[in-house]
Amino acid sequence: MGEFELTLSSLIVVVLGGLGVYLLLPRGTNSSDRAARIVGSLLATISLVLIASNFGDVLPNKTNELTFYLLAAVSIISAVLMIASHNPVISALWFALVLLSNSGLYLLQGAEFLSAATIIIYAGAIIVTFLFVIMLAQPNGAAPYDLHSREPLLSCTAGVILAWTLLGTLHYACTEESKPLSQRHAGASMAALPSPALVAKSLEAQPESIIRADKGHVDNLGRTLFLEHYVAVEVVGMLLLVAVVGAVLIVNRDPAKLTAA
Amino acid sequence: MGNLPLLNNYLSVGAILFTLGLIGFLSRRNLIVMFLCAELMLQGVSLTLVGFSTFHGSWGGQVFTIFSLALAGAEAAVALALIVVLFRRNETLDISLWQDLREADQPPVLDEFEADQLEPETVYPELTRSGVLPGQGGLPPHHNHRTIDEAIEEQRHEPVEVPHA
Amino acid sequence: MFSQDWIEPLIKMAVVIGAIQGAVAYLVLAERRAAAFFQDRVGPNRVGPFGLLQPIADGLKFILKEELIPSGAHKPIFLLAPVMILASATLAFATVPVGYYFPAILGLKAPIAMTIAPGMDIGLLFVLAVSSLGVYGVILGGWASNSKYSFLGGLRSSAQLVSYELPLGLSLIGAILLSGSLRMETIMDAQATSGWWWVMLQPLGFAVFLISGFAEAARLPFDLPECEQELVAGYHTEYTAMKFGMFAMAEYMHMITVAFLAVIIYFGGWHLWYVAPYVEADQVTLIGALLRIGILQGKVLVLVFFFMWVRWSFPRFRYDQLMSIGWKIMIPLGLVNLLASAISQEFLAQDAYLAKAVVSWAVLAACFVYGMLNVNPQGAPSQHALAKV
Amino acid sequence: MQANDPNIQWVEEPQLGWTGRMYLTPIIDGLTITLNHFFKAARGDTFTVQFPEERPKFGNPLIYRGVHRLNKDDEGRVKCVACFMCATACPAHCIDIVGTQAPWEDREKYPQSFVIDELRCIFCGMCEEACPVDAIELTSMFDLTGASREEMIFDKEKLLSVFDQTIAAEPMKSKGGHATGKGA
Repeated sequence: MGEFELTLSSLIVVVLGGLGVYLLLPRGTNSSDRAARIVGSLLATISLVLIASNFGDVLPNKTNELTFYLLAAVSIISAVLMIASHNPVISALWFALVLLSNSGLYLLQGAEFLSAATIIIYAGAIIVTFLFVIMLAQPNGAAPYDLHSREPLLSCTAGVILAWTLLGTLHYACTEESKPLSQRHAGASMAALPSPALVAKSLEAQPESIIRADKGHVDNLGRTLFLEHYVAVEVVGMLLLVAVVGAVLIVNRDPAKLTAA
Repeated sequence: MGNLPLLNNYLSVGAILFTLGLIGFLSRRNLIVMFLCAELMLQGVSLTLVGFSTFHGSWGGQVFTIFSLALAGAEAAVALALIVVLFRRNETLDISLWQDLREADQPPVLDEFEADQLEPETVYPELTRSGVLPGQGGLPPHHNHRTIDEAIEEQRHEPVEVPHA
Repeated sequence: MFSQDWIEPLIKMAVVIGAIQGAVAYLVLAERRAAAFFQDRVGPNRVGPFGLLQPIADGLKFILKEELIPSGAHKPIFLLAPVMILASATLAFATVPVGYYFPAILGLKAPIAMTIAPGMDIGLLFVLAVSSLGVYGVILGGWASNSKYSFLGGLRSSAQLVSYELPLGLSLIGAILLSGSLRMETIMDAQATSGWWWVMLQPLGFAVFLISGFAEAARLPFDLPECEQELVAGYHTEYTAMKFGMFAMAEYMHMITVAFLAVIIYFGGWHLWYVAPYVEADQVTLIGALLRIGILQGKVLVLVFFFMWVRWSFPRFRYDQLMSIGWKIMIPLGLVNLLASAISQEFLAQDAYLAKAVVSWAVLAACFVYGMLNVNPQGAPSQHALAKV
Repeated sequence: MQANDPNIQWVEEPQLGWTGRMYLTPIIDGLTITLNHFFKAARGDTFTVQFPEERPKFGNPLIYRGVHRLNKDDEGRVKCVACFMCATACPAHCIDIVGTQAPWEDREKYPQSFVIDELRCIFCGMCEEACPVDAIELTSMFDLTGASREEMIFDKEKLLSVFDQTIAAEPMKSKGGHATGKGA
């Protein structure tokens, strides 16, 4: 029975959130009255708080925990506002905020290089280029296609189902994991914890011991990247080159010629 | 090795971001916003990968995320180029105008438009342009109500003989 | 709660932010005096002795002026843009060391690192990342003003800033390879222990860094964001009073950041031969610590003076020239420098500094010769040649 | 003028030397020039004049075009004969004269009122050129200030007082005591 209650409670939470997002999505100037948006944001907030109450609070220390909640809340709220905003420029800005808080979350997990790289590449270059295009393409006000979303109910339903699957499974597995092995349901575990022997074996299998405890984070990441994954690095470099050449070719084509052909 | 509730937290945030990106991708109609939603999904996945990487104490997840960053850069370049080309053709970013790309046997998606009561555009007062119309030696005195556009329009109907310089 | 972990960063933050703001105010005065001297004038000398109270008068004027918000402006973003640019400029100082370690004072545990966030493994990347966020203030300030001049100015300057981030990052990689770390403290230590400043080992990298730094800080000859003769005032045309002051302050902070980076990465930071040699962190005396802070700041001031000097010496580039310098000259030069330093790092011993210096200066000379052979001796085609055509 | 006109003298641009082609010498030259100016000014050799304490020097105060004055003749009478030449010549229309019968024998008219709006004046000196009796002249007074617009409209008394202030430093351009408007 525990299984059912768990999944039901997470369904309720997720449906609340989905309803909130549905009410927040743009649906024309006539129907998007203030009340719907207020109710929507209220529902979404309640759902967020309920999800957060299921979070485990076993973080290394109180400061880290507070920072995590703050960053996660900023990230999720900005994501909601991003898909709900009428103006694409504002959407892009909310996405930039999502990126910033995500890079904070990376930093909290010790992935320093990633957090800096996310800011430099995503927030510093990609979003700025997108802002360029949005501003050039749409200089004044909201366009009709930004004021109406397509099938908001159906897409929210799809989202609810996906979120329920993901969050319900996570919640369930995490709850089960805390039980002793004998009381668990079959297969109800999310953590395939590698055994120490397995770790030692995988380290031995590598051409040289690449992780050095005395070196810093970036050093170790670089060693992993360029010793273990060097082929992938080359391939990604090639891909970037191809993408740049392709982008230049696509944009430089004369649209008049294309239509004629 | 990691802390399971901690991993659960990060996975939940990643899952929520992914779902929100999905909802946005399905429901928004602006090409660029749809692209941003796809990037949002990518962010959710990246968060998940980094969470697993920390949990397992391995660098694999982070390395994978670095690759996905590079891929996002490539993707953004190409997608932006495509969006610019599409925008040049139709002067709009509406995805619904590209329905002729659908499969032959699929019916078109009809987007219901309610009649929007858009705010009237701000009307700025029309000022008389200053300056001298070329070839005419200036506007007649006290002719304040005729703008240069109107003058040009008049000129088009009754050609003025321009004296040789 | 009130452990050193909390108090120490708070003190450092207060000191650094206060010092930076004060430095910005007085550098504006210094720049005005220097500009006057370069033009055979005297400069502001009325407010207080030698005009030393001029920054206070300027600040009062900024605060007391009327705040105008244009009609049709996107108000929240219009208000947010200067905050964004100033915040990113200030935040960049979080990992920039302002000196060497400090001995124990006031009962704090020694040695105290002279950085707000010491031990950040990605120090240099953090500075680049955070200062790359400043472009949001530029582009949004231009867009939200609802003015075409601001908008065009914002687009131009953000394109410039985004373009010059690439050569800036590329040029630094050579120095990072030499030091083997992204942490600025380690980079300075590496120079101090070897006794070589990286500018001697990385002349090409330094040249690319300096030119890109001029462009990133939007200083003449690359001050396209502002260029008052052409663009009204660029992206901050519609800004008044303190909001305009925030843009101006952020611009100055960018210049100070670039000067700090150049000193720390290429000019040895606090190191000066015989005067301030390398010592262990816990061996620093109070006088030694103060001396090292002074040396670092003195180098920064010299570099800032160089920025002002260049401003009055060279004319501004055209926008297309700016872009082609960035993409067609600076990025290839950065790549050449990266390749040369990677090769010499791989095939020469870690401490073969003389050999590395020879290699890098040879590469620089080769670049110059290549450039010389490819430059038209008359510069642009002459009028006579055009007339013949 | 055609491009192949034989009278055109074509000037070839100087060729860059090999250091110039590296852009090295031009850069160093530029920096040296500005640095020399910097040190020159830092030693105190500037063009700046500390204005209220220090008066600027003119090359020739007699040809400076500052505030107007109305000249007096030897008997202390206004030299003007109210011929309106200056008002006619004035491109800014800032001179307003009311002429009336002169109380003296040697001239027919004299200005009952003579007003110059110094805010409208463009200090072109046409009035000075036009005056047949050299009655109106422009002095080298340049620091003209006032707290209101009315204050800047100079009437006859004020213009004559300008004469009293400046006559010591700047003598009249033509001597001669009496008006010579009639016939001369």
